[in-house]
Amino acid sequence: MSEEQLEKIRMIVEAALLAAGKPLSLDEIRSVFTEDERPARKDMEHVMVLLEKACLGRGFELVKVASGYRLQVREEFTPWVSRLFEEKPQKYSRALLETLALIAYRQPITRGEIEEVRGVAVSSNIIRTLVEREWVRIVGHRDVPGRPAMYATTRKFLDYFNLSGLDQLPPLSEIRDLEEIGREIEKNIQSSAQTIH
Amino acid sequence: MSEEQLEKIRMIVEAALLAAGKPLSLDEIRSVFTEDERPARKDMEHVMVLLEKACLGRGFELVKVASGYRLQVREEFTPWVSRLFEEKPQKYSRALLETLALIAYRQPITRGEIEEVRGVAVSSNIIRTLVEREWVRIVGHRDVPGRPAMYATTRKFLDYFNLSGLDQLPPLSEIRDLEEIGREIEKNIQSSAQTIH
Amino acid sequence: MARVSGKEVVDLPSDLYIPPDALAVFLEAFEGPLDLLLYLIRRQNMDILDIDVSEITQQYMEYIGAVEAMRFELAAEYLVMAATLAEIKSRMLLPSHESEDEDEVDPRAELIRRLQQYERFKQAAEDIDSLPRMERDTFSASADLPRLPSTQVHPDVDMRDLLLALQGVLKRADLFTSHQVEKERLSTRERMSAILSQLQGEAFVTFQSLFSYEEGRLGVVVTFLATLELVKEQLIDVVQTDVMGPIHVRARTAHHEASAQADGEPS
Repeated sequence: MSEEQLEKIRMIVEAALLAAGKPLSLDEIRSVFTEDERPARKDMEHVMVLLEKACLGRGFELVKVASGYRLQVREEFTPWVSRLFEEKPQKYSRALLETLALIAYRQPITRGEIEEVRGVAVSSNIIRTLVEREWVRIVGHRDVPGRPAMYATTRKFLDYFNLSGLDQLPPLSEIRDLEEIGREIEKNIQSSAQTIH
Repeated sequence: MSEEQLEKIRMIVEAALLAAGKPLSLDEIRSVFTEDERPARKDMEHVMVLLEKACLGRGFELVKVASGYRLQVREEFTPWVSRLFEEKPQKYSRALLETLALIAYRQPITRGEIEEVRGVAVSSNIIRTLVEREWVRIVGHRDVPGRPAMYATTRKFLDYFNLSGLDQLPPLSEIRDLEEIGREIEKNIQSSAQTIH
Repeated sequence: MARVSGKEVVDLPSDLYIPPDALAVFLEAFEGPLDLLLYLIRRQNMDILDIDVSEITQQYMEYIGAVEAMRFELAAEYLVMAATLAEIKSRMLLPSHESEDEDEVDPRAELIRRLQQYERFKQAAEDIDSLPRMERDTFSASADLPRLPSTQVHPDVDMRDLLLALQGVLKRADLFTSHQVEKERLSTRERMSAILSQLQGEAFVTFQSLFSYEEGRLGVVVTFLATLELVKEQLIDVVQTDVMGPIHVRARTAHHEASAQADGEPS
């Protein structure tokens, strides 16, 4: 593909991403081209690199998140841009964030299992908020009495926190030495968890 | 103001316009800067010229509208971008297909005659849709009270269904066998619906 | 004043008076008994793996007691933890028997495991909170669109669907038995439509001009049949002014046709 063609495709991709205002997957981007002009996935990936470079020295940058590619404001300009919006960004409670963390790292997980780790009841409000924000969804029910719902995170969650996958979550801290002590207990829990599955 | 400062302001303005997603007046743009760093209106106008130039060779351009400045997708890229917003076509209703079939087999036919066979009223929407799609057209008016329009199918209709003429439509006698085919289709639909769930 | 991060809550010496307001804030600052315990452990600079259970239990009870004295509703979890702590404390006072099965471990183990587990996710929650987040640390970039050309996408239609629809309607109309539809040759019907569109407007057209000799004999027959059918259905007028003179044809409704013409452009 000629330099010129690639440049044109790059501009079209930029236009499409800015028009969408949300992440687009590589195939969604390719779908804006008619069949006979549609770039191969390999070429498209090359175009994305070109676009990324073309965003240097601009107010925005190309980011890859779970649902695809997104153009977003460079973080360094956020102090200025946020003055456009009168509303302060929402703060989330520790209870919500801890619940979210457990779902993210331990999915699929039931509410009871979350409560077990947190040592405290999880309010329905928190679950509702997470589901309404589409950060979390029910992916099934555990086959135990009461058939509790199992929760998992969504791509929207990853998109919102600028992650391209769960493996990009900050690593969990290690459980330290005395684990030997708890190993026995862990094993018991695991074996009972296995019979649950 | 130094070249470098102007460049940074240009990036901030670009970021602000892309985050706002609506036109911003010169003063609104200036309001994202703190008092001590806020550029004079004259400087700001200069920055807007710089930004306009910086959008050459990009997928978007700076446009001045009544309420201020906005960044918008370059018109030349709308053929591609608009494909992002193409709505999935809905399926035609049973009533529409029946009407179309009657026009095909019984043309020229009036709406009243279609209604007589179908036993229910034919909505104007259906006729309009068929005429807009250029599958059906008015070929005359029947000389009875009210002078109703007579409808017939078009060449486009034939082309769409790969027919060289109406006599290529399956004879009605075959349609009875369709009961078989119909059952088959229903079965397929049901089984595919099941795999989806 | 207390801060919600838990660790940096106002220092409340266990042996001192706790002001009522502070207590309310204080309680809100904790996410449950494990969180409170972690706070107490950290404040004492204890290693989580080597908790002085009796010291921690004592402090924990003091807080519980203070809260209850203020008549604050206390979540049941706090009381359960109090009981657990008391039990661990008492078990640690007992000499461990060799005769006990091998699973006999430090009675603190389960508590330590839970504390560590909770601490991990408490940390993970903080980590997630510090990830660059939309609308706080960055904003998605979007541009306005110029007016888009309206592209209407038409649904696809399968011939089978069309025929199924016809079958349905014919069945309802019980037309199979009368064979009313079946008798008619479709090519005749098509020609009828064609002739009608040829006859747009008021003008008479010569009968001959309806025929196209290139179509051959069959074509002529079809056109003739179509004309007869149109006459029968009173859709056209056939006029012959002189005996043996030229025959003219015009749409029966021609003088009203002007407006319809715009709709039905022949294709």
